[in-house]
Amino acid sequence: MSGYSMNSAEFDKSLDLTKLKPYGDTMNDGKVQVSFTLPIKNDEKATEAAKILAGKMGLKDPVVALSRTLDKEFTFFVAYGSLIHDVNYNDIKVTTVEVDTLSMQEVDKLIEEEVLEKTVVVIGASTGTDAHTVGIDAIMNMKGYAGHYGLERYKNIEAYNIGSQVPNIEFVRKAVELKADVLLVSQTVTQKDVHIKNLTDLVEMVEAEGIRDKVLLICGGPRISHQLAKELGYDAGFGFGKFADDVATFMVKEIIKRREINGGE
Amino acid sequence: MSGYSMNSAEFDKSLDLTKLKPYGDTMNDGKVQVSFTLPIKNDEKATEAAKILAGKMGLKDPVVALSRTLDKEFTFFVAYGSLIHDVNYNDIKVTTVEVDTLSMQEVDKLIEEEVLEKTVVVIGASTGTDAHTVGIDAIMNMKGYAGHYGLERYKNIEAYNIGSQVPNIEFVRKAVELKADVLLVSQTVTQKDVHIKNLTDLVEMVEAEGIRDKVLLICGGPRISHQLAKELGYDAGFGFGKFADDVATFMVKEIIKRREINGGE
Amino acid sequence: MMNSKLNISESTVKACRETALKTAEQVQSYIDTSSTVAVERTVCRLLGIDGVDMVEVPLPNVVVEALVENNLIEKGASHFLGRAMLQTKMHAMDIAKAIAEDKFDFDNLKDYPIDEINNKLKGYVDDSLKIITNSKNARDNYLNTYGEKEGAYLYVIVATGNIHEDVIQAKAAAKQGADVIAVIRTTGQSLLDYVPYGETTEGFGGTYATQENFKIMRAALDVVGEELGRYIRLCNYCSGLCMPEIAVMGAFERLDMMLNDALYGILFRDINMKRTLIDQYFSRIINAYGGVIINTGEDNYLTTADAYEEAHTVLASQFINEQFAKKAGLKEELMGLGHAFEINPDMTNSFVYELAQAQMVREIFPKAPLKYMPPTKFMTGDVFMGNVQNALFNMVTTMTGQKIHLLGMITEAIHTPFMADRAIAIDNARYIAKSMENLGDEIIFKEDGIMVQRANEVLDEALILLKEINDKSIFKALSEGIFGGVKRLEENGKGLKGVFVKHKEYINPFLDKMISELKEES
Amino acid sequence: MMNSKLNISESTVKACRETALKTAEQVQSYIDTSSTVAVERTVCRLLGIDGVDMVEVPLPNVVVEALVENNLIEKGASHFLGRAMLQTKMHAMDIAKAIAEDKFDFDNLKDYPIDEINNKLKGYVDDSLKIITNSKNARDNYLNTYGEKEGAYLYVIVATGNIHEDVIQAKAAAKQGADVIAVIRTTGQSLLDYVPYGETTEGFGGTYATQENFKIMRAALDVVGEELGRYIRLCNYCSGLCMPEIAVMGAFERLDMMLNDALYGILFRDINMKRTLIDQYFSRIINAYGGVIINTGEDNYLTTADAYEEAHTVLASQFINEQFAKKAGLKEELMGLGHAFEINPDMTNSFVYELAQAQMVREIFPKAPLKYMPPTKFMTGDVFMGNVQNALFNMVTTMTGQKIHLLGMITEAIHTPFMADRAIAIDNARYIAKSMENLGDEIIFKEDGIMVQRANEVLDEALILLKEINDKSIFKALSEGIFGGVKRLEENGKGLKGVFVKHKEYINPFLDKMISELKEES
Ligand code: B12
Ligand code: B12
Ligand SMILES: Cc1ncc(COP(=O)(O)O)c(C=O)c1O
Ligand SMILES: Cc1ncc(COP(=O)(O)O)c(C=O)c1O
Repeated sequence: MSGYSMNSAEFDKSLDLTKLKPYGDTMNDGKVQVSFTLPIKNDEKATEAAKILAGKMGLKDPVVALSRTLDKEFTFFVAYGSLIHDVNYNDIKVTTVEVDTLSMQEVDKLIEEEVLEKTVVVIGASTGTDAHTVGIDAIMNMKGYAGHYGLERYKNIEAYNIGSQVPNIEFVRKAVELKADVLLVSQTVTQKDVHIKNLTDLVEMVEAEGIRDKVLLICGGPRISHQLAKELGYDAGFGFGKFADDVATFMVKEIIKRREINGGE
Repeated sequence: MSGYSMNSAEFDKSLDLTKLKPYGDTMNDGKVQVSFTLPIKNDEKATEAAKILAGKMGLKDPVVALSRTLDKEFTFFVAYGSLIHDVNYNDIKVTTVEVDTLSMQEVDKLIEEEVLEKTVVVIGASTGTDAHTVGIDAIMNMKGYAGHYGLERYKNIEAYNIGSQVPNIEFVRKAVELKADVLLVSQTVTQKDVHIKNLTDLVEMVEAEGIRDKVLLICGGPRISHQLAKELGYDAGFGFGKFADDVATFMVKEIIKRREINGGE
Repeated sequence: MMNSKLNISESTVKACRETALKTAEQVQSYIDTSSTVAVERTVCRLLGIDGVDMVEVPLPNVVVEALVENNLIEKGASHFLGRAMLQTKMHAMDIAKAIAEDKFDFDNLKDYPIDEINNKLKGYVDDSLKIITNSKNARDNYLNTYGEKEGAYLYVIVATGNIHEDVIQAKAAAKQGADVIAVIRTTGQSLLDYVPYGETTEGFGGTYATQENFKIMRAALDVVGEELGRYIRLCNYCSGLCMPEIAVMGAFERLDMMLNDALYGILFRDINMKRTLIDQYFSRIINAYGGVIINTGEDNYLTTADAYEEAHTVLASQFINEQFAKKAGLKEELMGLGHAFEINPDMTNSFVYELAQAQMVREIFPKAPLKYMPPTKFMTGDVFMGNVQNALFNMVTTMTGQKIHLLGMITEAIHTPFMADRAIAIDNARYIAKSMENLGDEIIFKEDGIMVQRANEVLDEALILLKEINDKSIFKALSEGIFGGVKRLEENGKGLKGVFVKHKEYINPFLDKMISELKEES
Repeated sequence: MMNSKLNISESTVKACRETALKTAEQVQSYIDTSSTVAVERTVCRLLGIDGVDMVEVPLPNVVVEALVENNLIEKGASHFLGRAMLQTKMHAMDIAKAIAEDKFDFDNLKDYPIDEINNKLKGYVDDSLKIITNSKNARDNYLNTYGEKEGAYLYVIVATGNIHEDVIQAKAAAKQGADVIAVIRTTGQSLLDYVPYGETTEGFGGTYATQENFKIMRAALDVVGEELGRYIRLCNYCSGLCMPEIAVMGAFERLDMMLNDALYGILFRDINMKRTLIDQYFSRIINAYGGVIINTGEDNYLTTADAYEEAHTVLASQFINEQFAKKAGLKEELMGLGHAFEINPDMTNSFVYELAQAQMVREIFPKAPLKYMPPTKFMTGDVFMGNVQNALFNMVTTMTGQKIHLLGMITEAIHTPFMADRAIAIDNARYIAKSMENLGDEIIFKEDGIMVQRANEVLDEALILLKEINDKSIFKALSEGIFGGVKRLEENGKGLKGVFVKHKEYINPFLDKMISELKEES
């Protein structure tokens, strides 16, 4: 159609979910961006090293768009390239909390109607060395967060937020004391997997205390997924973009479900 | 030293150039950042897909820091992780233009003293469909670029800048006509490797014309490295951050060197 | 709309306008007596000629080339087609097909009185212009239904080379908040002396501008616009060897904006200056008639010249573009005069100077929907830093009320935008537009401060330059490299062969009708 | 320094200051009659006690714990050590070692007249303060040689946990343009009632503040500073259970800045309010004596409370911090009062409000080197967008002349900064500082515009709050959650046990001498 050589790219441009690839501006072009620092001086050899590493990551024909000196022996790179890897999307299984979130009113009503004998007692904290409270407060405080009221405002929930840097042992003691139905634990700091250790620790204590099957054990935080929570032995996990209503719905439905399984003990 | 668990990370923290790894804030931590789009909807399964892909790239324990909806079926991810790959820095060989760049005055003097018979004739252009002139102008124009005067200002260089979108055939014809010693070609557009094709095309024409060993053939542009240029059959290649003085030094020294090899023909 | 912050000399502005008008008028007399093959091909299209021949040559080219060969071109394609229609009773399209199949008998072409020809054409002219008017009305309907956007139009490009992939990108961008989608043309299309035909899926750094591609994208944007309850504008490029042809295709297919600069083709594509000036005139008339906003290309000067040193050339060129646009019946509301944030980021107070320049342009052309281009020249492979450069650009846009806001891409120095690059750019622009919504109104510039001084300096220099151009004529000025340092000679450049002087019996009823209606309106 | 842009009510500012002074004075009488274990450990350090015992307990703790056990604490460590030195003729350090080895005979401790004790100590006090003065002079020498930086100090953190890795990061940052390096402390150190000893290489999200670590970093920064011809400042944290101890370690090792807030420990670390208020006093005296800039922590309020709603609490707290600082002899030039760009980016005109707030603080505390914190709360995993948020913050910093410019990190929501994150942040800040160098001087805020109104509103609210606090006393106010919504009770919180009422024979010659010299100076 014109004098220009316009040979079509050699890859198949139709979406195949069993071979899902990154997308830049054309299906299956595989385009990805990477950046990293190497502890070497900024010269052509460094750029070559960056290219080789990008190649090992699976970037075909990587373009090193930036090499910036950070110090005499440190260089920062930005590179673009086409990823050779793909993933079979159809094979991916994730466990997610699958409930249709109810409103506060609906949850309260459900508790009234189904969890007859009493209100649901919930205790929450940021345990271990973690001093971040904003996350657990978002879930519990009266005022709520991003337009979702917190559990304290629920008529039929009795919510105790005992703050941050609470040792796990104290948290469990308090839960027993309050006869809590639900334990909420928040973890924000994840460096050196401190959250994993702390959460594991807590489960073990709850088990040692002999109350593991009497309570719902729920964790949350910016790096917590339901999947991770399940792996750690929790009943559920809530991360970014989850609010009090999501948690309330899950816990009430779960309490009802368990009761039914146990024949309404 | 304190009550906190502070188990040291398990990797060796000394620099080993044979196993060079990315650096986040600790030697050999392998930290890299990646971003890409997947043509799937933004949900937990998508995040898992992103994680798996990051894993295939060699990121250990990838953290998906962002999943942003671009459209119903397109999601953008940012992830961080520790790269398992490394590169043997000591093994890397790159061909670079290794000359100590001389000043304009020094180059002129060298020409006067060593390339006795005549001034050096240089012809430059942005050939093929490429309309970008700023790069070749930076090298050739009187005024120069970033404080480096262009070849036109060199007393003993006769420089012809014949512009952009010059067909290769015309460029070669002009070179023959002007009895050029050096051919400078600039390439900026790299989409679908159009620059590779065009540069290859040019070498072939120069050979067909029978002047390949009478001239220096030099290319340049933002994505040109000396290494690439050599592979394509050029005498040198200049990319980002190279200026007229670098090119001038290289070409004069090369002309002298070749003459010596040929016994001062 | 906005109080003057810069205390700009009104009399200097007036003098600039008057000088630029004189410059435009010098050329206009030449334009009025000449035509080009592109103009005549446009006439063919307006008369319904479309499609390609067996070797893929577009029929308008086939017809016009035949007219050239048969020495019929001087009277214009309208003249010939009118005669041929009278004689053969065929439609223009069938005549074109006959020519393509070499079945048209030029030797026995009869002559008719000019009145009869005009009469024959009248209905076709009306029908054709009706299509354009309908397009315009459809746009107005959408705008009435959805309402107009306050603040700047977020403008992003798509450039995959494949119109269907472009559609995917464009829809995503619209959902992310884009208001204008520009389909970038493939490298080199502006130098083709024809407009390719049909849908296309391969291009370099852009997609072919074809009528079918226009149609496909228009339909897609209408769908997504309905979903979003916003009218999504579509932009393409007139500039090049086919300015009026593309203008008419755009008018038919309801494009909303067109890159259209009186000088761009001359300077940046080495198209002959006569050719460009004649073509821009007809193409702008068509844009005006179709209610299409033009975008001029002064930003390009700054990709080769220094933005601080050469700021006045941008302003001078804007005045010239304005006067050429007025001649073609374009209202100020359709003049997307171009400028750009291309100042060297290493310069002390670079932001302050850009703010002054943008505010100055805003105040001098108060009704024009100014087109403001993002940093490109000083973008590097540092995509993180690039987003900051774009943020400063977005700030100036917001603070000075620019209207057409071309979003900068963090990957500007690397590749044409990925889908995610566009989203990052839109997030950046929206955040700034919102967080600084009233900042422009809230601040006053210091009297006699750097900004006030700078703006008036640039204005003064622009006037000096405009006078110089006027004194030596624009042709001479261009030959001296007055804009962007690019030198072009009157008798050089591509497309000169396609220029001809009108015969005294030359007719172009489309041009006549459109310009007279446009003049009436204003 | 800067013309008022906000037309701020001077009388309201005055009323705020007076009210805050009263509040400080209410507490000061209590502070003057009490001391804490931390204060006494600081005295030990000033008398040359350093090092740890066999089970890694720092000797100052060993001594003070012994004094508590032996009911000697009420007269102060100076009193005891003076006596012991008179009696044993040993140095304080040897006495400490003896105590550690359980060889000190408390039972047969003799008493001496207070004058004799003071006399004995005098030389040691002088020597000790001389070390601090020498540090101060060394800093002044550097600054005289290299010159001071105009514009904001670019402040970045290092937080690897390993002091040697921190050094690598810090040197790179300095070369990239950083002016201040803050070594973030490991999680939880502020709750340790001792200061760890020696160089450390493991920490969580930060590195232990130890004197050896201070020394290592100081030396490294001096080397890189010499290479660059700039003085690179070093910052660490006083707040916590060891405020004065860390202050004195910093003074010895020539730190240049210290996080030191009269209320932070109470609110954010649940440290008892009495403990904190007593500790902050001595620690600030030491900071003042050493010429160390303090950084207050009002920014923290906005990590839990809304920046727009609670803007006045930040201002009120700044007034209180200012008065407590004055009491401790700190010049305004050393008051790095804190605030932060923590407004919700989704808010319309968020930038405009931040600009007003920052300008207001700047005008109210004209001589203070304000510490301005970047967005943290609304940073997300979108590192590209994060750089734009940081850019807007950098702009406000530049436009309003903030002095201590904490740089935002694009990975704020992900991890403590990588070396490259810091470089990206520094590039961002430097570009903006340069490109907008004179923007602040060039613009005037509209009279009665959003910004002027907003600033005066915040100021008015701050006065109301200050009055309320004063009326009910700060202890009561804190128990009602007046700041950051955090409620603390007078008799709760960590470290209360370490507070005691001074015996009438209590002495602390260090405090007395420092404060009297400081008062003389001003
Ligand atoms: C505010 C803040 C602080 C405040 C905390 C104030 C307070 N009272 O909480 C202060 C200034 C005190 C602080 C201190 C520190 N911080 Co901090 N902080 C942050 C910051 C800026 C915001 C966190 C936040 O409030 N997010 C908003 C809330 C609403 O989000 P969220 O927690 O994710 O909660 C949501 C969900 O996750 C979920 N959720 C959370 N918890 C739970 C629990 C349950 C049961 C459920 C169902 C759901 C749920 O629901 C919420 C609503 O959707 C982040 C950076 C950032 N932008 O993320 C750093 C950050 C978290 N801090 C960090 C660090 C390192 C620290 C320090 C250790 C630094 C130091 N060395 O001094 C200290 C010490 C803290 C300690 N001992 O733990 C790092 C953590 C790095 C890592 N990945 O490990 C971060 C990422 C900053 C950084 N880049 O360095 N911090
Ligand atoms: C300015 C510019 C233009 C101007 C060009 C004006 C002119 N007269 O040159 C205009 C606006 C006309 C333009 C048009 C187009 N451009 Co353009 N343009 C740029 C831009 C912004 C800057 C390029 C530049 O001038 N750099 C400055 C010079 C000094 O740097 P340099 O070329 O690297 O040169 C240095 C070295 O490389 C070296 N060097 C260069 N050449 C040589 C030669 C020799 C012999 C030697 C020794 C050294 C040497 O020395 C120089 C000094 O150090 C870049 C984006 C960017 N920021 O990089 C896009 C860019 C290059 N353009 C691009 C595209 C796609 C186009 C178009 C095709 C778009 C379209 N579809 O219309 C068109 C058509 C051009 C065509 N047919 O080729 C893409 C290329 C993508 C790719 N990788 O393939 C880019 C990257 C933008 C983008 N992201 O889309 N462009
Ligand atoms: C006015 C104008 N027309 C056209 C173009 C693009 O033209 P081409 O297709 O020749 O690259 C530009 C590009 O910047 C322009 O500014
Ligand atoms: C005044 C002040 N002190 C101390 C800190 C840090 O203290 P910690 O070590 O308790 O986290 C901060 C943190 O923001 C602060 O603002």
